[in-house]
Amino acid sequence: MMILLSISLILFTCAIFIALYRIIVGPSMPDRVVALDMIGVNLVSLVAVFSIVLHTHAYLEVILIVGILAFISTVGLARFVERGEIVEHEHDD
Amino acid sequence: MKINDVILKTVVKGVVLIILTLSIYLFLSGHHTPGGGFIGGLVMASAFVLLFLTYDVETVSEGIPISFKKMSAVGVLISVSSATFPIFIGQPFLSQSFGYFDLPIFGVTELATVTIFEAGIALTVVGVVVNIILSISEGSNKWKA
Amino acid sequence: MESIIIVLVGILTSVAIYLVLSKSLIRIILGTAILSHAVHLLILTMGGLKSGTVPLLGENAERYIDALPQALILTAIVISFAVTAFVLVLAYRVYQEYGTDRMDELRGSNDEQ
Amino acid sequence: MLFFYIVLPLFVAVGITLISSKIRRDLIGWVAFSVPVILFALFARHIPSIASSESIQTTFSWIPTYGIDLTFILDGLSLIFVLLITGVGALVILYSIFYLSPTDSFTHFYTYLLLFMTAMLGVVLSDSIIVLYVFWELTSISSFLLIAFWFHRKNSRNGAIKSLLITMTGGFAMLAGFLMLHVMTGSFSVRTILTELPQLTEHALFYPAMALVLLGAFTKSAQFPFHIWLPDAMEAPTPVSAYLHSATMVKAGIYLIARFTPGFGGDVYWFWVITAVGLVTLFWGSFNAVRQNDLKALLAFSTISQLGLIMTLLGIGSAAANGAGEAKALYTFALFTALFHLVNHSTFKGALFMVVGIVDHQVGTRDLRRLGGLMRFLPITFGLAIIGSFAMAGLPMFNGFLSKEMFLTAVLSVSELPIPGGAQIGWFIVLVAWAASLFTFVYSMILVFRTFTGRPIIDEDYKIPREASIGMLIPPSILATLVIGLFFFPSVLSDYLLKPAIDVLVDGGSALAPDIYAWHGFNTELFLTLAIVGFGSLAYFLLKKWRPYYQYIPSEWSFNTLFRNTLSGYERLGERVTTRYMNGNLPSYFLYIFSFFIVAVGVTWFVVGPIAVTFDSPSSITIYEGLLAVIMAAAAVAILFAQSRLTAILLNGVLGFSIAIFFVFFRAPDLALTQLVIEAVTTVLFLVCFNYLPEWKVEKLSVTKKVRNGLIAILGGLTVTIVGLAVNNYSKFESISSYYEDSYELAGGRNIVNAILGDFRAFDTMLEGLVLFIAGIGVFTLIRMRQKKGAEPRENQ
Amino acid sequence: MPAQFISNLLIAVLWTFLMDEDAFYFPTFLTGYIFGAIIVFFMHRFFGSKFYLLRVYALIKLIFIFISELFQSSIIVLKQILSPTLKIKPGIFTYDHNMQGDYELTALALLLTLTPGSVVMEVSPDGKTFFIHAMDMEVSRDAVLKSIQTFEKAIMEVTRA
Amino acid sequence: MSNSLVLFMVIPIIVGIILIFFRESPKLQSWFSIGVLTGLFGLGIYILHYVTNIGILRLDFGGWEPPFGILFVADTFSLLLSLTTLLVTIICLLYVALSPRDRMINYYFYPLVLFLNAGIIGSYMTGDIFNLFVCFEVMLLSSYVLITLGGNRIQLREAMKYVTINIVSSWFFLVGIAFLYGSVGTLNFAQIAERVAETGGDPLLTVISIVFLTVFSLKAGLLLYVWLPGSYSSTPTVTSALFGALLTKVGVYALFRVFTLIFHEGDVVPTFIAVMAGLTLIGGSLGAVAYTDIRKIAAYNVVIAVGFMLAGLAIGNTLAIEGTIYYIIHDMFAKALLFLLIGTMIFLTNKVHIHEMSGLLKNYPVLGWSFFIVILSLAGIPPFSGFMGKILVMEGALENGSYILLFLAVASSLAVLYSLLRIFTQCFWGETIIGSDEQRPLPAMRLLPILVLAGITLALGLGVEVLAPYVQTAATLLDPSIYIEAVLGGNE
Amino acid sequence: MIEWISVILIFIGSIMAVISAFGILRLPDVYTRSHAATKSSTLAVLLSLLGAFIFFWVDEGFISIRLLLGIIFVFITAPVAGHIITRAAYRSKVKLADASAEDALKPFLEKTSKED
Ligand code: NA
Ligand code: NA
Repeated sequence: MMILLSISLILFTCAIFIALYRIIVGPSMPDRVVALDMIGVNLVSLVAVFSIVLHTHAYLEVILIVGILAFISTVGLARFVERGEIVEHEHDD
Repeated sequence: MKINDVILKTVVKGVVLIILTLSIYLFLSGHHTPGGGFIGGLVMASAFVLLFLTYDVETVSEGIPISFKKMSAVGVLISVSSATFPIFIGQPFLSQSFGYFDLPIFGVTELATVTIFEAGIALTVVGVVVNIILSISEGSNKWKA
Repeated sequence: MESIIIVLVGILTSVAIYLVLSKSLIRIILGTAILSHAVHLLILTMGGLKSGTVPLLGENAERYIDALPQALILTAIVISFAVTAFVLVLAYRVYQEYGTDRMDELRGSNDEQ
Repeated sequence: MLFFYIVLPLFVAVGITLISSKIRRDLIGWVAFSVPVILFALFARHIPSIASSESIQTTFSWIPTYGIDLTFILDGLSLIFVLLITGVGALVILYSIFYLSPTDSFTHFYTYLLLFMTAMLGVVLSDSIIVLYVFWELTSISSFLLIAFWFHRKNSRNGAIKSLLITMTGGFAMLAGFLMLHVMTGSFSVRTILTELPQLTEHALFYPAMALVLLGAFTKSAQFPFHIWLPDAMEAPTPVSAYLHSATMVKAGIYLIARFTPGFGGDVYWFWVITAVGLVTLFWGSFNAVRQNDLKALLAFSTISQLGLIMTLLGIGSAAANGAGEAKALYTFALFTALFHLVNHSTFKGALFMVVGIVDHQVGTRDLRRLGGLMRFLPITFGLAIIGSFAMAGLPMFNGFLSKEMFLTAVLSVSELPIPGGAQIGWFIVLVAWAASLFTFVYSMILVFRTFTGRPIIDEDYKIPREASIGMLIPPSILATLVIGLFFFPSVLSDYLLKPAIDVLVDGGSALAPDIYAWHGFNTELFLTLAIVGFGSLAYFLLKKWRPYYQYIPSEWSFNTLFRNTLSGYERLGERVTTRYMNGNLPSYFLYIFSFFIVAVGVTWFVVGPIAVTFDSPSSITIYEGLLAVIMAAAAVAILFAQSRLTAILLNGVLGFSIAIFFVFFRAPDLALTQLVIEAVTTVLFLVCFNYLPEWKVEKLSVTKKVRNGLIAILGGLTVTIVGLAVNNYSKFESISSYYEDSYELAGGRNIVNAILGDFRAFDTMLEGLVLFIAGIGVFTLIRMRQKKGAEPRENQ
Repeated sequence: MPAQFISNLLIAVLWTFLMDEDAFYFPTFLTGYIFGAIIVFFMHRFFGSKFYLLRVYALIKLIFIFISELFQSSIIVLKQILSPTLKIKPGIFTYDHNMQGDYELTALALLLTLTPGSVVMEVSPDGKTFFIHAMDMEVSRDAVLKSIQTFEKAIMEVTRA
Repeated sequence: MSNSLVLFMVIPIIVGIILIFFRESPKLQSWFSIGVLTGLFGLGIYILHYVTNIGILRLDFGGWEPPFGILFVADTFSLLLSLTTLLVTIICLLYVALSPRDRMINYYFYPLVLFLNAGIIGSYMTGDIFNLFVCFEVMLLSSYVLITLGGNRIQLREAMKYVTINIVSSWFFLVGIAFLYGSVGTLNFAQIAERVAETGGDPLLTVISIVFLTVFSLKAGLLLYVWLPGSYSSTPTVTSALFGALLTKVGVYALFRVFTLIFHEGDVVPTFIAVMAGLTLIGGSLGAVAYTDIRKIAAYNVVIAVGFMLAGLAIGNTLAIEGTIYYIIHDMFAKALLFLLIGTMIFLTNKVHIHEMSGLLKNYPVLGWSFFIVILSLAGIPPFSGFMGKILVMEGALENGSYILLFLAVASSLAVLYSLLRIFTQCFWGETIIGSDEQRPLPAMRLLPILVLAGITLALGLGVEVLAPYVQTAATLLDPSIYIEAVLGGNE
Repeated sequence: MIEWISVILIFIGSIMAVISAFGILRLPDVYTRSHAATKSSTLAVLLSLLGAFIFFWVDEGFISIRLLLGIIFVFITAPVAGHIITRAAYRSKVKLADASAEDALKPFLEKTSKED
């Protein structure tokens, strides 16, 4: 069981690695953002699995937080790619 | 074509509620599980950040009419004052105390002065982070004009 | 594990120093951000990496990992965030005033007021 | 009591400054005049008791912790000086009241002058070397202020700076010397030091201390090659020149050497250095005086020369105190002569300065080329000039003759002295001294005859000069009277002042001191003098023939040029060096800092080594951890090659997230949480600011610079790694943190990290909140507080 | 609907107090809630709307549709990734939906995005039109158009009275 | 009693924050700040007296005994510096209060100065190395904001350099703390000292000490002073005065604390410091004549002073340490005076280069003579404050045989003298360019702080004896056992 | 036994994660890649979270609200992320893959940008 979990951990890490490749080569900015988003999602899994491995509840908050922040980062980055200005001051209309 | 953000905005409304709840949970439970004033404050601040990203500064300010600058100052004031308070009862500076109280509804509950201290920290964090983002976006506004 | 992390810290430090030696402000700021990543890892490593369980009492452990470095890093992280925020805004103000972010164009001369 | 004597001028000076606006200006002069008069009388009262070998002492404590007391002693040696200071001081102030023009500020002038008087009295009365030093510097400062009295003139300012720099340099050196003496003897008291010094000749600091003390004395007394400040100091008002730069301040160096003679005297280096420097100065001063066209410049060089003469005598006489044996009388004779000439010089030179001042004041020029025939218009002044210059030339009927004769005696005796080298070069000393006296004769004649005889150069704006007011004539007349009086009654001076002074310097000195006679029979000295007068007169009449040759002495070789070049060279060097490395370029600064770090750690490692460095680790590694490490390294390196800043920020985000995961792997949930949130917020901040920052361009760096930066970066990382590995292997001590594992009992929290943050180390946390808060304020003010466009770039408050 | 829910809650709280235990126990509250639900069910016509738990049921159904769509779409994507040669023709097409209000629109958009091979890229400023990117136009367009009706119905069951 | 130690830090913080809410009332801000600091100064005098006579005072925060908690340790050395800091700040604030109102007052100037003070005093008093880092950051952050306050573009540019360099130096600090914690496992100064002493000068610890040398040298401006001249010469007068007087001293203090208490064995580090001090003296002396901008000249004078102080540490015997303590105190006042004077000159003339000003003495005599006094004071001319320190350091050098340092110390005094005389003779002397009708008025009140400082520098010189017992007690920092005993030797 | 179910769920999740990562390597443009990211990898994470949830439930009887919340969160946000990224990509003029058949958005954007 532990072996299977370890393999899962490795696979998730590999997925991150591949996403990192996409971040590095791009070619477009949204490509990279997609990849970063993917890294975030995989990190969620990674932490979840690791919690099982360590048999601890200590990281359950971390899981949630990773998810939240990956989302926030993605929104921010997408905004930046789209508009440059990610926090607008006034209503558009 | 104007950007129609309806999907994002709708989802974020719900998401922010989750984040805010989580932040309060993290703040309160920090004494025994991961969390605490800093983390709670930061998570709460990140909820505001998400709001700013999704909506615009004016809308958010109208929705949450709080002076974040004052909030941060009050936060520091609370943490420093709670640290100073023990001096007046002859204890060393920053002495924290805790006890277990049997409260109705909540049952036996631990109450610690450190919570006040950490509340100050949390307020500071939220106030500062939000204030920074507000300042910058306000600056950009002036710069454009 | 410790040795690997220390080597990683070294690599991060090298990258950061190279960035800090650049002319462009953003590179320099990014360099400082990486410097702080590196040192946070270093502090953690100096306390020993896996010598116990998560420092939450009641985890039924014989030993808990050294919690002190964690507390220090937490403080350091927040401080470096504060500084980064400030320096970023400073950089943007400098760019606004001078129209350049290249430090070699921001030397200043001897006869300015 | 002495203390009050010393501070009296100071008090009056302060008083003058405070009430200057309320009283008439000439009243200030008279108030100032009263000070030296009173002091002279007070000091003079002590002449009898001092003559009977007593001394007067006052002590106040100042810094007892370090043994620095305000001890003042009036003995024979100081007495001569205090009388000169107050006596000449009184005459100069009287003279100046009439000399100064209505536009000059009396307040400033007399404040400085009285300040100087305090300083000078302090120098000659202090027993503590530190206190002596205090007053010593005060003389330099007041001299500085007086030279630049007309500070709107460029020459005045330059002269002031020059004199201050040179004398202060000497002062600092002297202080170092004094401190060496303190280290050697453990005492700050001159008396104690003097008694202990003769036993300490073997001490390593003996010669350094001697050299430094001499440096102080030579600079102050304008000895070659430090004499260059004195001619420039003539930019001061003439009374100042007469007082400071001729009669008193320049004699402080003489005083110092005389004072330390009992300590250092007898040492062969002390003997030769002083003698040689004195001789060179004597010659060089007189040699240069001849070529001067400005009367004050002539007097300046003449002063330099005369100071050299006194210095030579002090050198020759220096061995009188210690180990003199048979020759003690000869040494004592030289010392005695030095003191005698010191007094004589003050009288005739003081008179001459005042004469020149009168000429300048009444005619409007001091240029010899424009002067002549003043005898008719300024008869009294002419008479005074005759007296002064003949005394200076060493002609009989005037006190200068006596001391000059004795000087020649002393010089002639050098070859008989039991000092190493004395026999060999004694003759040379005589030669130099004689040549110098020859030049002295010539310039004395120039001074008086070029000014007062012959035909005046009369052009359109030439006004017939009138004799000066009586107030300006009285002071030089008094001095001239002394010049003559001392010739006829030298023993008064000798008995009451010189012999008590000699007693201070030499045990039983007064017994060995000579009686002063005008007539010694037909001896070598007389023949030398006759030769001086003969050849001198010849040289004077043939002046036009040989004086032009002076111009062939290249001026760029002079010490003046050296001084100027040193200063400008210093400024140029400073500018060149500083602007080169302080180039304002931040990357360069970082280069210095990291290079320093690498080199410093490297060198230390090399020096202290060996230190164990291995890759052993207490904990194991798993594949996914390793992979994550590789991911981080890859992301980090990729940042260097990122083509856009957004890519870089994304990669930085990867780093941040990965670190958070490492925090998870390494059992740090709180850290992971914090790191994640901070990373996201930081990324957002970067993005927010990016909108206002330019896209980053490829850094255009030469290959050399890239390699250099890369090398520094790699070495920096390597340094951290190696030390880190070494620390990792180092396990001498247990961490204190096991204490915190009782956090539930101690602080009521099961989260140890939180307990540390909220309780054990809550102070850090509190301040950290403050730091965050300040950063928030900072961002706010940075954005809000902008300068309005086109606002003037001035200091706004 | 909120009125029903609040009433239910009130009943649960009342129940908890009536039990008069020494502390707050969640099971007691739950019991009260269940009884409350039964009471509200019988009363729901007085509130003038559908019994609210029916909507909850619709919601759960919707979620299951979500999940199953997700599964299907994932498998299609994975297949395409793993197929030796990529034979896809991606593209963008429009769809005018029948949803009302932000919540419905959002729910539909999320569903569509999770549907096999389609992502909602843009919503027109008036909110009426979706611009959908399809992984493979030929396959997806029909599939999407077919399932979209189901989604709209499922959503309306939750939101509309 | 011991609780009062924290007041030096906490009261400025609390007052600072309260003043945030009174942004619109500068009068209240100024007099409130001055009043509070003055009160603290009074308290400080009392504590100084107590500590000097009875012994080191400590405050364990939260009651956690050392080495587990953070604590404040007040010995005479740290108290002397704290008190001087307070007094200088009070005078500088007085200068602001008596000057025409500046826009920056509305941008939290007073709170920031109070925070700056808190950071500095915290750095002096803390007994924990990580807390020292945090206190540094409080001080640095305040200084970052203060340095940009004014909105002048040159300020922003120089602030950029100042901030980034300090970020790097803070990084070095953390690296050092990591290494130190990794090797000795504690953060408490006294316990670190104890443990380091136990190893008897382990080579690794010596290497680690070099990291700290780098950090504190950066802060002190010892050799690594590249950040200093630009930033000190671009800020408004009072900020320059505060920085010139106070900031580098914290680095100097840290060097003294760390290298007398913790890493005092072996002669590698002292040699390093000696070489660095020597180079600093040379660099400062060269820089002081390289510019015609009077602010730059003043800034390089700061560098020279740093070199001098560290020369004292390098020499390291009782005489030199005592001398340096006198010198540090003197320099804080004298540098504040120098920068206030320079700022006033710029205010009056609107010029910064020496050749652009002339004859100021005629219209502003008090200013001119104050400048003259500060020259003498900084050059170490008695009876002004600089001389006692100079004499003792020189004697210390002689006793130790450090002749090169002795020479450089003396030579640098000449550089100080010359560089400042250039200002005096060129700007105050000479023909007065501006007629008395067009001159800017210089109200007497504005001169008050300047005169007070000038008076202090004279009083310090004449009144050495008053300070002597304190300085002698402070210099016992050469004997680390006193400190260690006070911290780890059981409860008070 | 049920623990095995959770572990297998996780394992499947991890495989899906790798495959979808492979997808963003292989697919031709950002729009198609975002399909891989928003769908497959969302499913992957849901599986692993579900696995963890089941594991803790079965193993310790611990019902983790936080994990449930996490599942819901990812479920809601993943499509939104896909939506805004593709929109941003299109608006920042990232080209569609050459094989693309149709672009209904292009005329719209062009038309309305003229109106602006
Ligand atoms: Na000028
Ligand atoms: Na000038």
